[in-house]
Amino acid sequence: AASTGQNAAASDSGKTLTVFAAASLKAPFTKLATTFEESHPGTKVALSFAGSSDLVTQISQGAPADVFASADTKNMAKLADAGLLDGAAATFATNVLAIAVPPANPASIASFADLARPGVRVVVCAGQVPCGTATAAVEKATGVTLKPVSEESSVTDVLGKVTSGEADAGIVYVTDVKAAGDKVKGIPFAEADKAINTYPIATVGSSKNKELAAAFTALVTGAEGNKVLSDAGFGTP
Amino acid sequence: MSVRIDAAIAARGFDVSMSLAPGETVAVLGPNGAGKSTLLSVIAGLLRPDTGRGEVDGKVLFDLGPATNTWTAPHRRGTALLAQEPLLFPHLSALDNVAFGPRSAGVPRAAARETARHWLAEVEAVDLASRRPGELSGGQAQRVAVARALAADPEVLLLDEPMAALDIHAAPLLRRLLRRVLAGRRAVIVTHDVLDAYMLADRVIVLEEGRITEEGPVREVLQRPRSRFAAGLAGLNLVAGTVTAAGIRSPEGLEFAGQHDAPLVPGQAGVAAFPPSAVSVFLSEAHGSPRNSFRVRLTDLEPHGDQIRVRAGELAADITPAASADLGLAPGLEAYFVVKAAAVSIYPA
Amino acid sequence: MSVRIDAAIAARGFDVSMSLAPGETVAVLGPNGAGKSTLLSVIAGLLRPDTGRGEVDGKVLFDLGPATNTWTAPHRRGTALLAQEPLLFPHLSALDNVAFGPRSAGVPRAAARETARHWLAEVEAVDLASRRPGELSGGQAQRVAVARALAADPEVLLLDEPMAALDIHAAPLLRRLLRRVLAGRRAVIVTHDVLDAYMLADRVIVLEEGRITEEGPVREVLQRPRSRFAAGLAGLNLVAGTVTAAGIRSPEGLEFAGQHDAPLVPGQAGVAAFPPSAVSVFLSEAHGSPRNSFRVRLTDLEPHGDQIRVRAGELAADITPAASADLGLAPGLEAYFVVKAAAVSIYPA
Amino acid sequence: MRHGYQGVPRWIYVLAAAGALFVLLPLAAIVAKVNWAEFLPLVTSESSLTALGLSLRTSAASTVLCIVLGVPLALVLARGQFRGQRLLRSFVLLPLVLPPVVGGIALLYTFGRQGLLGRSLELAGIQVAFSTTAVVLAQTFVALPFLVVSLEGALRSAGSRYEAVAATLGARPTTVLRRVTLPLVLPGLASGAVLSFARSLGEFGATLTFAGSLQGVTRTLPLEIYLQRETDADAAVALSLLLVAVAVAVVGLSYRRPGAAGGRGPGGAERATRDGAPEPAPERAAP
Amino acid sequence: MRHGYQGVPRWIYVLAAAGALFVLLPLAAIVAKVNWAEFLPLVTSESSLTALGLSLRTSAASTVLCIVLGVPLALVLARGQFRGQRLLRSFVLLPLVLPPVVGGIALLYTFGRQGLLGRSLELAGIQVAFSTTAVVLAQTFVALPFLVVSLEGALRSAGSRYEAVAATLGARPTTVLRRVTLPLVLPGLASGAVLSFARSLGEFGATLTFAGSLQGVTRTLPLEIYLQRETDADAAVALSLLLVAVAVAVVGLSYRRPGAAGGRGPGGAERATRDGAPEPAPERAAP
Ligand SMILES: Nc1ncnc2c1ncn2[C@@H]1O[C@H](COP(=O)(O)OP(=O)(O)OP(=O)(O)O)[C@@H](O)[C@H]1O
Ligand SMILES: Nc1ncnc2c1ncn2[C@@H]1O[C@H](COP(=O)(O)OP(=O)(O)OP(=O)(O)O)[C@@H](O)[C@H]1O
Ligand SMILES: [Mg+2]
Ligand SMILES: [Mg+2]
Repeated sequence: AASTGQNAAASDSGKTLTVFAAASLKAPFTKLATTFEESHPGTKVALSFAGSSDLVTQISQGAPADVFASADTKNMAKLADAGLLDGAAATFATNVLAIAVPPANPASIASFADLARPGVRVVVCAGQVPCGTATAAVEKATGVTLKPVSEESSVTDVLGKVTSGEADAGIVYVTDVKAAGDKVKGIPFAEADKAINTYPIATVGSSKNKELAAAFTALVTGAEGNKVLSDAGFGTP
Repeated sequence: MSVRIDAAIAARGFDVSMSLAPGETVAVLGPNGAGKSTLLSVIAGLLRPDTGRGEVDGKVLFDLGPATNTWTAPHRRGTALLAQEPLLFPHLSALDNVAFGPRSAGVPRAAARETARHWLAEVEAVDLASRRPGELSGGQAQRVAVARALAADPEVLLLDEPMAALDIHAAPLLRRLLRRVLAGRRAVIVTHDVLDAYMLADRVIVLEEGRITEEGPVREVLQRPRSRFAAGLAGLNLVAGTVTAAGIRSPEGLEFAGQHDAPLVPGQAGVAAFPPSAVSVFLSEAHGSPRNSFRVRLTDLEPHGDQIRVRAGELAADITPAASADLGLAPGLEAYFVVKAAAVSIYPA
Repeated sequence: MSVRIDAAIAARGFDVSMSLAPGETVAVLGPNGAGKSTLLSVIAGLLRPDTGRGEVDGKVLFDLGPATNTWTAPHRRGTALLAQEPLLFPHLSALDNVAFGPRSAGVPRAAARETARHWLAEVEAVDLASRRPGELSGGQAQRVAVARALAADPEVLLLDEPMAALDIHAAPLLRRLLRRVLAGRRAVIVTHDVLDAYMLADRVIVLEEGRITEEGPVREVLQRPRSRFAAGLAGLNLVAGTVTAAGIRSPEGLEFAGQHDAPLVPGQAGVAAFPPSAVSVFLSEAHGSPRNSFRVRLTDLEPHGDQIRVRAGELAADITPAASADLGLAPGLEAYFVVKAAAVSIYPA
Repeated sequence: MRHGYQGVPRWIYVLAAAGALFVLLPLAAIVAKVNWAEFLPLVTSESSLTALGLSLRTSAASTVLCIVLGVPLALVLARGQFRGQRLLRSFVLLPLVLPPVVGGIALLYTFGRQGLLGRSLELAGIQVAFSTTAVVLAQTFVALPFLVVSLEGALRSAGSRYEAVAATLGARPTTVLRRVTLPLVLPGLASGAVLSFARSLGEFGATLTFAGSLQGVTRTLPLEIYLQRETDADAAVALSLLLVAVAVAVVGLSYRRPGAAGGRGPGGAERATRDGAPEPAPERAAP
Repeated sequence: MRHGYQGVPRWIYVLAAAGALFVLLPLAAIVAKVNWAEFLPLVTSESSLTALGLSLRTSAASTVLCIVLGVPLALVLARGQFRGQRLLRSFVLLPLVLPPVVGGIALLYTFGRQGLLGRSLELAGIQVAFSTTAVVLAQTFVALPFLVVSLEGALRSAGSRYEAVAATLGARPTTVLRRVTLPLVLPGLASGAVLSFARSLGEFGATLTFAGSLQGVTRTLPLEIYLQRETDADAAVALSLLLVAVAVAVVGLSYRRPGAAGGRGPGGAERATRDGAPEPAPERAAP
């Protein structure tokens, strides 16, 4: 609370590691940052969460990030193509889709095909965002065409529609179902593995703390990281 | 009485009760800040008195007291107010300003405009009909405002200094117009000009410091003023004091002999009134037929018609410029004001 | 001339050129809408004429023409304007309103307040010092506005109807105050009252429809008016026409015999002026010593001092109430106005 | 003639220029980044045009709704005298400060299927969520305070003197409102309406949360831009220029003749006088 | 005494009540949903308090910046006469309509390391983006139009008559500004400042894009709420109540004595007169 309006990278030079991570990674990364600070006394980890594409924009505009963890490979590729990464990205987690329904399951959804029944209000991600791309892949694989009432721009928005009871079902990631606790019921479906989402992590090229960044990446991709991530529902690559 | 107003406003030291007979026009006179505009605002319903009661033809305008709280909104009172400022609606043309009253009474647009044109013609402002208020001169705006109040054709007309800002041609014109319009109509008119009172009103009310200090038919009040203010209006010198066998003794000890038509009781309060034209000025005490002579210090000389008005404090004398030049009068000089007893009216206060 | 103004504003039909000698006060008279306020606004710098040039003591106020475009901002002109409305700053107390001018001139707060208190005392408004303008009556606000303009102590003082809304006690007070203040100071004062012109001004300008129609020393203009407006102000009847051997023939064909001090050339334009008090009223044509007699239709009767003013169109006669009653005069009646040639002044227009 | 009094100190212009630059530079930066070759196809793509059409329709509808609800609110706040007036003013301003997403959630809690009113609405056969109506409601919710605040300010500074005069001439309150109050505060009402329209046009968070995002039904231009950004940030920026252009057009049109036109050429005199009419001359009586 | 003229037609109150309900119901719905047992620990958590503190500081700073830049802009727009005035007005309003995220990108394009000015600033050793300064800039960018619009409206309706009078009394333009113009439009300035403060407080999109989201440096309360929503939407809603409470307090304080207090009890008479002073009596001269 004592921090002042100074630039994080400029203060405490060399001792603050700035990690840009997709918003869906907030819970596990907060935990991992604490672990990292304990194992590297004197080092502070500053976490900045936002949508992956927001973060990419910021990094390309010179944001002082050391590490970037994306929720999809496409956004990581943008940075790689622009030559803004230091080395290659490593995959540290996977995630698959699940159907989320209100706890009472008013539309009695049991399978992916049920979602196409007339009168069922389904909410999905729009094709432009990773979960929407994944949904489209599943649709293609199953031959089921959904008639969604809304194509949201993030899983959080999809989940919001389900938890508020506005939609009868939504397609999100299993980690989201898990994080939402008992506010929604998750219905896994077999076709989900047709679209596995992978989470890459990399050191940013302009980082002034490349060694620390590598250490953090190692923590995330290592056993410790695996455990924390799978507690949050992520799969191992 | 068809109109009765009784109202008190503590914050302005205002406490007035007045009435209006059917068809009667009352002129309200009084110094600046006396409460004249306040009175009109109370009648019009723009100001809510602390306590009091107002009635027009049995309709209660307001009845405010510990137990009562009746209030009639301004638009239901049947009064129209010409305020001390023109306050023309800036977004409407002069014509539409004047047509506003009739339109509000439900008259169709064309007919209302016809009426408006008529009233604009009456105040000699037809050629201004299409102008916006922002394009009118002060006097032009005042004329349009008068036309607007008259066009509303109210049961009680309230006029606050209607002749303000008018030129010497427009003022008599408007005075004649008002005399015609006010004949047989109830109206209250605030003015600083006795001519308005003489020509337009049946009765005057003199307001001073929020209270009525004098009231009565115009001629009576202005010919036999009891208050210094009314005397000033009537252009008379007024000395208040106690009645003695000879006449009136002022608090400063001056004695005034004069005429009276009713027997006076020595010791009672009375006033002596005399016109400045009856006062002669001498440089030294001269004993002659006039019985009233007293020493004064001149404060001011100013032209007054063909004469020079010589002031000494509250008293004034009118003399010819030649006489003034002969005597070498100037402010600060000591002189004697001399009045014939025959020119002094004495009556009880 | 220390002040010279030359300005034209096409949209208001305004085209005036005037000057002011050192220490001179000029009264501007004229009907409503004549351009009096416009003139003051132009001098004060609130209105930019289309073309023209203004100068004070060699400092150019404005010089607007095809090739020139000089403009001095209002606060650098050394003029202070009392506008036709008081326009007191609503967020400042009366005292701070009056102190505004001195404060703007750089006087420290306490000294400015002292000055302000002095001027408030001069207009008899010290007890209003702490009031907000919203809590003042119309006349009280006007007095404070006058004090504010005077406190600014300008090189040229511009006063637009300073006596408006004042009661019969305050108006002479202010007139005396202004006479003292204006002595030896350059000022332009707009008024509808000849008394102001007589008492305060060295010279009058009569403005009509945006042009100067008459100009000169006060007495000269008001005693020998050439315009109907000035005649009205002076309380004179004025008949314009052509000079004949006998006197003046009006466009309607009436002949007026009268006195003249300069030889007149028949055929040239001239005017006949005579006071209403010199006019007698007869019901039938009576031949006697007076050589001027003409038939009129009475339009109006109104009290005028002790007399009755009988109007017939543009002409007026003053007669006693008794005579009026005897003759049974009433508007609409036909009568004869009769004037002795000795009372008629004839001079070239 | 022209009014001679300008009265803006010279140094104010310097600060104003700094302020203007602060707003204009970022806009210029966007414009500089636009790839004009890609711009036209992007802007004329079906999804963009559909979104633009939807945005314009819903913003117009919500502006109307803002006027219908906001004008009375502003009147009551400016002219009425009742207990809780200050509290009401604070509350009406809240949608300003509430993050739009939370505003959307609040609307869901109210008009949603499980919401306060939603259940009754559902029974009446009205389904608000995921419909264009929901977009209009979301936009109205966030835009209403703008109209109320600017109109209340205008009403207060206009004062009620003319209304009082109108009443003494016999005009009923409704007549006073229609013929005096509203015409007098028209500039304030116009700028309030422009503000609400602009805010509606740019509204994103509450719409997304409350109404969802379906092409042609609830996906307004800001939502389209947001989605576009996921794949191509530069394209999104370019698309937002479309929004900017629309806004400039709307604002420019509604502020027609905002004051006296300062014509400089010959003939400028007459023009200035006519134009200046609504704003009184400095030396004139009418306020 | 109290002013007798109210002049709000009865039916206006009905519509106003509908408008008020439209705003109040969603707020009530939020409050009803809050789990009060969880509320207190959530609100008093370190991250929440840090975010709140940052929000208050940055919003205060951006309000000051808005006043410094916005008052001159409003003056120039309301009083000045120059070419391009209308265009300038349109442009100044644009941040209103630009989706905040795009606004953030525009700021990045300007002040970012690769931006228009950013490069020069970098050379001067100043790095703006992703610092608390960036938060203030982002908030100022979105909040500036509010101040300009409401103040310009107030300036226009106040007119320049009093300024002209002040000038004829010898006051220089700067004196006129300080002693006449600003005091007269103080209510407009206050409501403009409140609006910008509220908008700054609620600002999210531009901040996230331009300043990032680092705890204690750039993560303001709305960003904290956004993050909170990723894991627990209800907690986010509860947290936004904190924002609401702050806003109510600020708005309530700045609108102290907004008009004549309608005291009803005994002694109400005197009070009403004193309170009523700033707003003139209906029958009185001063506007
Ligand atoms: N809003 C107000 N609050 C408190 N006092 C006021 C207010 N308005 C006027 N007054 C005071 O009430 C008294 C009566 O004012 P009013 O306007 O009725 O006077 P008036 O007789 O019309 O004077 P004038 O001839 O100058 O117009 C004055 O002393 C005035 O200062
Ligand atoms: N803003 C304006 N636009 C156009 N014409 C105007 C404007 N203001 C005033 N006028 C006109 O200009 C003329 C001169 O007006 P001005 O106010 O100078 O008259 P005035 O001599 O002061 O009259 P009054 O005695 O009524 O105050 C009038 O005919 C008036 O209608
Ligand atoms: Mg009055
Ligand atoms: Mg005038």
